[in-house]
Amino acid sequence: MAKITASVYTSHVPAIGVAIDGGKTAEPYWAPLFAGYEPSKQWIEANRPDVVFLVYNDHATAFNLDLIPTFAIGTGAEFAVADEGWGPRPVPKVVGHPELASHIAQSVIQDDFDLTLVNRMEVDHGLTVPLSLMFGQPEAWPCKVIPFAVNVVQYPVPSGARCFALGQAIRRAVESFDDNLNVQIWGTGGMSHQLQGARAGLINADWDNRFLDRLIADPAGLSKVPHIHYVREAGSEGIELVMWLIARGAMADVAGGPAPTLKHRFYHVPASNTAVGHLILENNV
Amino acid sequence: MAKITASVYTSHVPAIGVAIDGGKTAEPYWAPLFAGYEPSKQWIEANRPDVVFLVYNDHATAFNLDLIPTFAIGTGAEFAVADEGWGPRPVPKVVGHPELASHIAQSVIQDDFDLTLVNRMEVDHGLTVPLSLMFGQPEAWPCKVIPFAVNVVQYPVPSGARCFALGQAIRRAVESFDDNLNVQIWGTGGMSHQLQGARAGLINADWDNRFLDRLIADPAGLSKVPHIHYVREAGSEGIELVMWLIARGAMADVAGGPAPTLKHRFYHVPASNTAVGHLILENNV
Amino acid sequence: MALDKPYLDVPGTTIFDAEQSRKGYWLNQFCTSLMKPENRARFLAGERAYLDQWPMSEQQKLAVLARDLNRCIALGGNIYFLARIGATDGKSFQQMAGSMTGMSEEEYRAMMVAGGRSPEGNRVLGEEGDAQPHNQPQGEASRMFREAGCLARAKNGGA
Amino acid sequence: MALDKPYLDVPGTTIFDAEQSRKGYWLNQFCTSLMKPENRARFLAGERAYLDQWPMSEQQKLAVLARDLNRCIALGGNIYFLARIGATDGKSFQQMAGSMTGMSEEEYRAMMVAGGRSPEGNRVLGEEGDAQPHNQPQGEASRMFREAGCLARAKNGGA
Ligand SMILES: [Fe+3]
Ligand SMILES: [Fe+3]
Repeated sequence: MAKITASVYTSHVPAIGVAIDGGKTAEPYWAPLFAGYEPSKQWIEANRPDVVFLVYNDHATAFNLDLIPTFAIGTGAEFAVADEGWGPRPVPKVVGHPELASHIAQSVIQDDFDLTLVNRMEVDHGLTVPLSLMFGQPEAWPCKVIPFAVNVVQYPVPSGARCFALGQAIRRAVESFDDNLNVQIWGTGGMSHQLQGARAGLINADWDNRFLDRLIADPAGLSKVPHIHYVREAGSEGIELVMWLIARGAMADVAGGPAPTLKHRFYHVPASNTAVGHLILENNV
Repeated sequence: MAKITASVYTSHVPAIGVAIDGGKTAEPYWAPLFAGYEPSKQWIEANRPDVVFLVYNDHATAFNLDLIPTFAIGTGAEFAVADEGWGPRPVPKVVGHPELASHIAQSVIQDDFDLTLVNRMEVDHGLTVPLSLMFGQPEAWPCKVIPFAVNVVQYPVPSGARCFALGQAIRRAVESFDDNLNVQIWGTGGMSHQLQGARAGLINADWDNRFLDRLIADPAGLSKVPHIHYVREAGSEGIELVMWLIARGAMADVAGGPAPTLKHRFYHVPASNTAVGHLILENNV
Repeated sequence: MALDKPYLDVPGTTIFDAEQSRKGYWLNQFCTSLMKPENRARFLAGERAYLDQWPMSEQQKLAVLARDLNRCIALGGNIYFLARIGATDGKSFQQMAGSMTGMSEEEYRAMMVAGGRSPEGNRVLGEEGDAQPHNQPQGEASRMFREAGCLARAKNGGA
Repeated sequence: MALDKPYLDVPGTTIFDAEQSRKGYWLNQFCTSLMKPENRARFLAGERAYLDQWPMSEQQKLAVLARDLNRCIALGGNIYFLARIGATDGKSFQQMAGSMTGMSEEEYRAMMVAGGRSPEGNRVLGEEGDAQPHNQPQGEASRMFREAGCLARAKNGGA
C-alpha cells in the first residue's frame, strides 16, 4: 500500500532559483534563507520519498488565457523545464509516476473533484524551486514527482475549504494504491507577497506566522478563511497559500489519525518581493 | 435577470450532420428522423433563446490525450467549427457569450465545481449537430451559444449525480446574472449506442425509453444510476447520457419550483449506429 | 486495494480508462495528427513512413496498416481517435463500427435498420448473445470462417 | 443580482478576474509569445512592428512600449504574463514590482530588506498607508514630483 508519510510546505520564489542556479547561496542576502533549509535537506536525506505529489501553481507558463484548469494533475511520464522568459532553469527534467497519478485522478474524480488530466506540459519555477530547495543540485531528481497545478492566477480560484477537502480525497486515493510507495505531499507558494501596483512589496509577518500556527494546529478552521482576507492581509499573490491546505488535508489527523510531528519550521523576510515560510510535518502512522 | 426557460435533449450523431449537409434529409432512411424534429423547429421559432448553454462532449477534437478536462466551459467570443477528418462541416461559426459564460464559471467554481475555462477551442459534431437539428441551415446561428464540454471519453467520467448537481449550480449562476436573457440549456449525446468491438450496434429501446420517462419524472433517482449500468444496457457510448442530467438539473422543479411541461418527445432507431432520443421541457416559472 | 473496474466483464467492449490511455498514447496521438488535411495526404502517400515518425509499437503500426480496429483498440486505441483513420479513408462511423463485428457493411446496416443489436445475452461475459467471444466473427463471413475451420480440423485429423 | 466582488476596495491592487482577463486577453497572449527566444529577439529588434501583429488596443501597445506596468495592469494585463516583457528586458521580478511603486530600484530593495511594506493603512481604500492612491508615487521621485506640482500650481496661480 502507498502511504503519505509527510507533508512539506514552502514558498517557491523564482529569485531563489536564480540564486541557486547562479551560485549565490552564500552571499549575505541569501545565506540566512538557505541556512533555514539545511535541516530540511538532512531530513529528506533520511526520509527519501519514492514520489512527491507536488502542489503548485503554474504562472502563465503551461497554461495561458486559452485554457485555465482549476485543478490539473500531471499523468505523463516526464515534464520538461519551462523557459519562463529568462531561458529554462538548468535543472533536471521532472520524471512523473503515471500509474499513481492516474490512480489518484480516477479516485478523486469519482470523489467529485473535476480534475483536468495533463499528459504533456512544461513545469515552471513553482514546481522546480521547491525541488531545488529540498534536494539541492543533483544530476537527476532523486524521486518521481506528480505535478498538481492549481489555478491561483485568474479569479475565481478554488476556496481554502475546497482545497482542504481535495487533500483528504488525495489521501484516500494514495492509500488505495496497491504498490508500496513512500509518498510525500508538498504544498508550495506564498507566503505574503504582492507583485503589482502601488502596494507591491507588502509583507505581513504577523499574519504569516499565525497562518503557520493554524496550519499546524487548526487546519480545518484555517480552511474557512475567505480569499479576501488573504488579499488584504498577505497581498494579492499571498492567495497562493490556499495550496498549502491541499497538502495539509492529506495528513492523517484530518482523517481521525494521530497529530503529525512538526520536524521543522522556518520563516524569513525577504526573498526578492516575498516572505518565505517553510514547514515539515511528519505523519505518525 | 437571466432565466432558464427550457431544456432540450437530443442525440448528436455525426451522420445526422452528414445527412443535413448533403441534402439527404428527405431520403427514406432519414425522413422519419427529421420528421421527429419538425415540431421542435416550430417550437424554437416561437421560443427563440438569447443564449443556449450547450452541454456536449468533445470527441477527441479540441482535446486529445495531452489534456483532458472533466468540465470545460467556453468563455471565448467565438468558436470555429472543427475538421474532424472529413473536413469542417459547412455550418456557421459559433458565437459565444463571454460575459454570461464567465459569470457562470465564477459562480459554479465558488460552488465547488472545478471547471476548466477555455477561451479558444474548435467545436465538433457534438455541438453543431444539435444546432442543425433545431435551427436547420441558417446563414448564422440565431443565438449565442456557450459550449460546455464534458469528458465522457476517458474514464473516469463524472457521475450522474455530479452532473445533476452541476446543473443545479448552473441554474443558480444564470439566475444571478443581471441582464435579461432567455437562456435554454441543452443536454446532448446518447441514446444507446456502441461504436466498438464485437458488441458494436447495440440498441436498447426499452432502456432508452425508461431513461426518458425517468428523466422527465424522476431525475434525482435517475442521477444515481452508476456508469456500469449505462455501459451494460445502453452500450459503451451510451454513457454520453449522463450529460442530459446537467440540463435536467438546471430545471426549476429540482430547486423546488413547479414541474416542467413536456413539449415534445421523440424516439427513433437508427441513425447510423445509434438510437436517437429527443425531449423538450419548458419551465413554468 | 486497487480501484474497482466493474466494466471488465462486458463482452466485446473495452472501456477506455487510464490504463488503456497510457498504452495507446502514441497510437491515439498519431490519429489526432490526421485532423490536418496535409497530414492525411502525407499518411496516404506513404503510410509506413508516416507511422515510423511516431513512437508507436510495431504491433500498433501493423494494426493501423491492416485497418484492424479491434486490434487497435486492444492496443490502447480509442474509437474517437481511431475514427480519424476511417475519415482519412473516407469511411463513415457506421462502416468503422461494422468492421469490428466481422459482418459485411450490408449485414451491419441491415441489423441497425432492423433495430440494432439486442442487449439480450450481451450484458455479461459468458452469456449466449451474438457479441460473446465464442460467437465471433459474426455474419456471413463467420459461417465461411467456421466451415473453413472445420475443414482444416478434419484435414489435420480433428486436432 | 451580480456576483460579489469584495476585492475592489483594496488600494493599489487589481484582482485579475474574468472581466480583467477579457479586457487583457490579447495583451496577455502577446506576452505569452515572448516565452520563445526567437520571439523575444524579434520583439526587441522592432517593438512597434511586433506589437502591431497583435489585435491589442493602441493604449495597450503604448503601455508596453513605455514599460508602464501599472497601466498594463489597468488595461487587463496580469503580472505573470507581463513578467515575460521584463524577462525579455533582462529584469527581475523585484525590478518589475518595484517599478510600479514609483520608488527607485534601490529604495524598493531597501524597503524589502527592512521587512517589506507594512499592511497598516493599506488594507482598505481610504486609509492612510503608503499604498493609498493619494500617496502616489512613492519614494524620492515622489518628493520631486510633488515639489514640481507645487511649483506648477504656484505658477498657475494655485489652481
Ligand atoms: Fe508563485
Ligand atoms: Fe457523441
